[in-house]
Amino acid sequence: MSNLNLKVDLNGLELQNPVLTASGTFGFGEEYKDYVDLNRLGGVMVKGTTLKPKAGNPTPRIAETPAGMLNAIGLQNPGVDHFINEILPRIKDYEFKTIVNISGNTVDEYKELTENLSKVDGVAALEVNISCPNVKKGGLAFGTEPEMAAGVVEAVKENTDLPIITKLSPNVTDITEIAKAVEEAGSDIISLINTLIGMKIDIESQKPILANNIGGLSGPAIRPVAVRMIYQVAQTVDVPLIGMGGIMNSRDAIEFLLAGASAISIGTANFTNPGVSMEIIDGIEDYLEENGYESVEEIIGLAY
Amino acid sequence: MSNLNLKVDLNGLELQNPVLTASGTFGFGEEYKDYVDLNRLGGVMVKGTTLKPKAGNPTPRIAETPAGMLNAIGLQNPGVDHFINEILPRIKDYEFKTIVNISGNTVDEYKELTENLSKVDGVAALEVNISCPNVKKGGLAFGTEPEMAAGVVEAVKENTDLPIITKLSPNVTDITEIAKAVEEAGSDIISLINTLIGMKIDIESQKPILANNIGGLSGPAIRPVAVRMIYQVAQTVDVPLIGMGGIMNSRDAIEFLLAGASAISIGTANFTNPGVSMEIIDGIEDYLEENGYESVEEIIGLAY
Amino acid sequence: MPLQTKGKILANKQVNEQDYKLVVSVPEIIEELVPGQFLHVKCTEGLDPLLRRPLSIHKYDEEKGELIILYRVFGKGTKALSRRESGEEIDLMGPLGNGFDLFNLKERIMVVGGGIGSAPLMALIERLVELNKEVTVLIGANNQDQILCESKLKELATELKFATVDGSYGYKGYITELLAEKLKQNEYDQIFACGPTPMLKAMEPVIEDKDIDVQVSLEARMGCGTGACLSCVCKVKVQNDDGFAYKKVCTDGPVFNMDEVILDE
Amino acid sequence: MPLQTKGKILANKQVNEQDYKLVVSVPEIIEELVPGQFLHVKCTEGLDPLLRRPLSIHKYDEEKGELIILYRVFGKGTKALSRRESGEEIDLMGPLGNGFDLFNLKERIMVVGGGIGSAPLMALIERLVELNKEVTVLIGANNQDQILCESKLKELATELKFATVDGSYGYKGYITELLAEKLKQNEYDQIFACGPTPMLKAMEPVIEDKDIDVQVSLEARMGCGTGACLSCVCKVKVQNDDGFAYKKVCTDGPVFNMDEVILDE
Ligand SMILES: Cc1cc2nc3c(=O)[nH]c(=O)nc-3n(C[C@H](O)[C@H](O)[C@H](O)COP(=O)(O)OP(=O)(O)OC[C@H]3O[C@@H](n4cnc5c(N)ncnc54)[C@H](O)[C@@H]3O)c2cc1C
Ligand SMILES: Cc1cc2nc3c(=O)[nH]c(=O)nc-3n(C[C@H](O)[C@H](O)[C@H](O)COP(=O)(O)OP(=O)(O)OC[C@H]3O[C@@H](n4cnc5c(N)ncnc54)[C@H](O)[C@@H]3O)c2cc1C
Ligand SMILES: Cc1cc2nc3c(=O)[nH]c(=O)nc-3n(C[C@H](O)[C@H](O)[C@H](O)COP(=O)(O)O)c2cc1C
Ligand SMILES: Cc1cc2nc3c(=O)[nH]c(=O)nc-3n(C[C@H](O)[C@H](O)[C@H](O)COP(=O)(O)O)c2cc1C
Ligand code: FES
Ligand code: FES
Repeated sequence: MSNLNLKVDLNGLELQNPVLTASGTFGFGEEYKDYVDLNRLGGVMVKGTTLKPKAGNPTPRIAETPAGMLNAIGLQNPGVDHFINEILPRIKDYEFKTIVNISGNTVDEYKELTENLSKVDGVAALEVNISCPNVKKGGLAFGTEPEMAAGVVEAVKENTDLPIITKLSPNVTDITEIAKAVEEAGSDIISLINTLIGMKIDIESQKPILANNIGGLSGPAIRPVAVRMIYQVAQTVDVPLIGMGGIMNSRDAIEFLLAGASAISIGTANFTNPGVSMEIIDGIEDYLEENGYESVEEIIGLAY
Repeated sequence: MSNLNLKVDLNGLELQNPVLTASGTFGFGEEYKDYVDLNRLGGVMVKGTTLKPKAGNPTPRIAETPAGMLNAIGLQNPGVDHFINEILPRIKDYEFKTIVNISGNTVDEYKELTENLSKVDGVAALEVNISCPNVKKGGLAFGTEPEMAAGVVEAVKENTDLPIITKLSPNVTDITEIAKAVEEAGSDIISLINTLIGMKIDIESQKPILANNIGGLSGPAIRPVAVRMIYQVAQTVDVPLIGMGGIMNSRDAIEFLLAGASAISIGTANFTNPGVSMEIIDGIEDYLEENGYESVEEIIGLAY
Repeated sequence: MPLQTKGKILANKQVNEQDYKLVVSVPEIIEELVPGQFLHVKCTEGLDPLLRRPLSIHKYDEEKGELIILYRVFGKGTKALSRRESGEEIDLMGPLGNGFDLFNLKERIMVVGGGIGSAPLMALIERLVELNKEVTVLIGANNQDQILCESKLKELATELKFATVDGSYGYKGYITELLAEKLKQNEYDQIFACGPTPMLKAMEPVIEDKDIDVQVSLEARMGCGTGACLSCVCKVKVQNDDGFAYKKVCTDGPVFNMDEVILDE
Repeated sequence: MPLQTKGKILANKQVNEQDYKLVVSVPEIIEELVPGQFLHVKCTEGLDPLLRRPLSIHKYDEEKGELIILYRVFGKGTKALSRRESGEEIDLMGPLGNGFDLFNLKERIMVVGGGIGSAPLMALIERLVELNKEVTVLIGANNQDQILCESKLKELATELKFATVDGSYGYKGYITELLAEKLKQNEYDQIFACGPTPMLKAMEPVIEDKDIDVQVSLEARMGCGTGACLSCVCKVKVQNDDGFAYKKVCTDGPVFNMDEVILDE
């Protein structure tokens, strides 16, 4: 495996390999230190961070569905100051790139989050979450209207030199339209997909299982939707994509690369198999080697 | 089970029970005569029918996905004349209600289909498919724009006395907006959901598996999305809903009724278990009985 | 008449590196079977995988009410099937499809099987021998290990030849090369063939202008197995604008006349 | 330190109508276990079900490297688990959570278990006895059939009482009624409890103003088991605007002080 090149350069965000972990599913990385060699990861997209601490939604917050799960965590997080002062110092010396997933209720909140996070050392990029289905105000709406999405991205872009990644919601009629809008607004990278909005009802209690009624559907169930959207967006925009949605193993990860993602992020699979990210890095290497490639960049977008 | 009332009246379309089979998954009913007692079904929504015969898409037309499948049949069908002259006479004496799923490339085609099918005996309702993702022209676009959707529905409505059902696409930002539009345009019933657009790539050949590249995702994987959309639409419109999307057994069917569907339709599950529709009728009866209900209508929409 | 039924697994034994033999007791399904028909098998309970898998009837015993399937572990479904244990129930649909046409049997008959495609041919050959036909059998495989039912074939076939891709047994090379040779040596007026599509396609130029009735059993990705979903179609020659129409492998097939079909790929 | 490891199933035996005992050999996972810790178990290979299931360590044998889980078949995951056979591999994460706090043991100790909640209490009681404590044990169940490990409990407990909802064994009624009676008769300064949330909730008014250190083990729907996903939170009392904050059952628990938590539902 010596001379294989796994590095990817995502429009300025350089990763030692294309394997990241998805926001909300891997904590701040350290939660998984017993299960994986964190230093081998390309990047960790940390839990969605807001300006003020958030308590999150009442429980139950998750429900299992066929080949998937619903979550309505409600962005529980300790707030950006706590992240900067307490958490970042603990994780910033790992080899992985720390990418902070930010969520706001207003454009001003995104701006302030950006300013705060751009002042400190150890943040490699910002992932602008305009797509979280679990916050009542703002959140989702930003991600479903091209103009609003662009507005958020512009505000973030103006206030930072960090590469910015915009995370798209799949709950839209035309994902390429939003992708174009955020690209034009200056997003350096696009990540997709966030969760599909779903619901499960308990036929005994006759009520929705989640306290929040609706939640975000993730896991292998949504993979075909994710692959389709990446395939479409990759052919529409020029910025690199980070693909996610139901990746469970290296075969799935390769499917996303072939569809046009320059890197991939692992979410729900971490729950099923905490060591999955290591297996995926190894599996991508094996695939490249077996098929005579020298670098991972050679296979990006081969499916179209 | 004697005095349980399974009948539902969907705004004029009366069904002996709320269990139908979904268009494209149950042929014209007769394909399943060896596996089920067709006379017990509430209704059969027959294969998508077009004005002229259609050859459909090249193969492969299906691919399996986690708890789901992709299809890109491409509306292969013998055309409306053949349906009326050859098939309808064979199926019209069954007890189930024959609902014809119609697809056109233009509003005029929908109009003509409607006229032809309204002249004959044995058609109980029309299901207007404005959401098939597998036809290149028209099809999908109709289902994603409220005005266009309304336009089709009006054209159909003006040309028939049959109850009309509009079938919605889930591939939209706001399903309630489309639902309101088709209700105002005169749709008597709304059915949802059609398939989500998805894709699968073979990492060996490095190409999409389906000859059509993209296809429609169905099966239990999409159930949470379907339940959520029904829950939302049921609280937005007054017309009754026929719910579908990943129903595999009577528990799932009941989930849809609780979410607000007045009847349910079974798609992919027919492939997994050809006798499933009978089991679902029995299971709904058992549930009503065990929980002390007298009619199925009592449980519709209990989850909100 | 096809049925959905729960069979009981009597045995599920590995016969070589990739192939398994599944014996199921199914009192109901078994009348009037025609060689070449298949079952649509739910490999596991539960949703993983979701769809059934079409598997041919390798052999059947009407008296005992037993069906035998010979299958190769290929992907998720067949892998799951290989984990099933005797004593367990298994959900089957069948018999499906039209099987080989045995009403118009000719005299000089050849049977050609490639890979796991030989599985349904055993029932066919047995039936042909019952009908007092002499049968030449050509079997192709990747290697010797994958040759199935050799001793039984020796018993039944008038002439029996093997081809292996790696040359570990019989002719070294593709079965179609062996077929070409055979057709040069002797005359045949009927061929029954089952194997992967590329094999069937490679047979076409070999047979081309000869006056032989060739029946081929096709594979296709199936949804329903009942003719409802139109997943499994293959092209047949018709005179229309397209030059073809689609027929369903599950109910119009899986056996077609080679003349009739257009093999893609 | 928690690990992900593949254990080997040594036995998976039904012990009554709904409950099973799973014995797994896991050389790696077993050092420094604390009673009350749990494993996050992948019940099947494949995607159905997708998530792991949290199951307590019922007993463990450090020398043999064996873990025992006692589990009740409840839904999809535990049903799938009950079908696993000895010899198979099983993917486990653990030991997880903080277990019962045994550093501040009091003198008059009671252990209260409800339903399958008694499972993790066996390891605890064994340890307490090893530490030369006298332990009163109250066990609640729906009926006699569901009472687990009775003979072992008889060996270990200084005092042992049962309550069954249907009255088929011991006190007829809820375990909390028995608890109330017991607390009238004797004084205790420490209680360890595990059972369904409604049972724990019903204990609150019974204990209320008494000066007893009560440790409860909570249940919650879990995603990761590592503290990353925030699925499994429970409310703890804090002085803020909400009057509570969320803590993670998987890593901050599953054992909490009853004083500290707000039991919902
Ligand atoms: C009429 C008929 C008879 C058959 N008889 C036999 C037999 O007797 N023994 C045997 O070993 N195999 C037989 N096959 C092939 C067998 O159906 C496939 O090998 C099997 O479906 C592969 O499933 P999988 O889950 O292992 O592979 P996967 O690749 O995981 O399957 C994914 C999907 O593709 C479909 N698929 C993949 N390969 C094939 C294929 N070659 N043909 C049809 N569908 C495919 C599967 O059914 C499934 O829907 C037959 C196929 C047909 C159509
Ligand atoms: C720390 C801890 C220790 C436990 N120890 C044991 C034990 O030793 N023996 C035992 O039999 N049970 C134990 N349980 C409960 C056990 O986890 C559930 O019964 C099991 O998860 C149910 O899964 P299922 O697939 O059978 O049910 P399903 O209803 O199909 O599960 C659906 C989802 O809900 C979750 N869920 C359902 N019920 C519970 C529950 N009561 N607690 C937590 N999650 C639930 C499942 O994990 C799954 O994600 C414990 C729970 C926790 C949190
Ligand atoms: C429990 C949970 C919490 C999540 N929290 C966040 C979040 O805070 N911010 C965000 O952008 N996405 C969040 N996501 C979405 C994931 O990052 C990812 O986009 C999605 O789950 C699809 O990937 P998967 O199918 O691999 O899980 C969360 C997902 C899960 C399952
Ligand atoms: C093979 C296949 C063919 C289909 N053809 C049609 C069609 O012709 N017209 C239509 O409106 N919907 C069609 N559908 C969609 C189904 O009617 C249904 O809306 C969808 O599959 C969701 O339900 P399910 O998850 O229960 O399958 C088809 C679905 C499948 C799987
Ligand atoms: S498999 Fe459905 S029509 Fe053949
Ligand atoms: S289960 Fe994920 S934080 Fe506890």
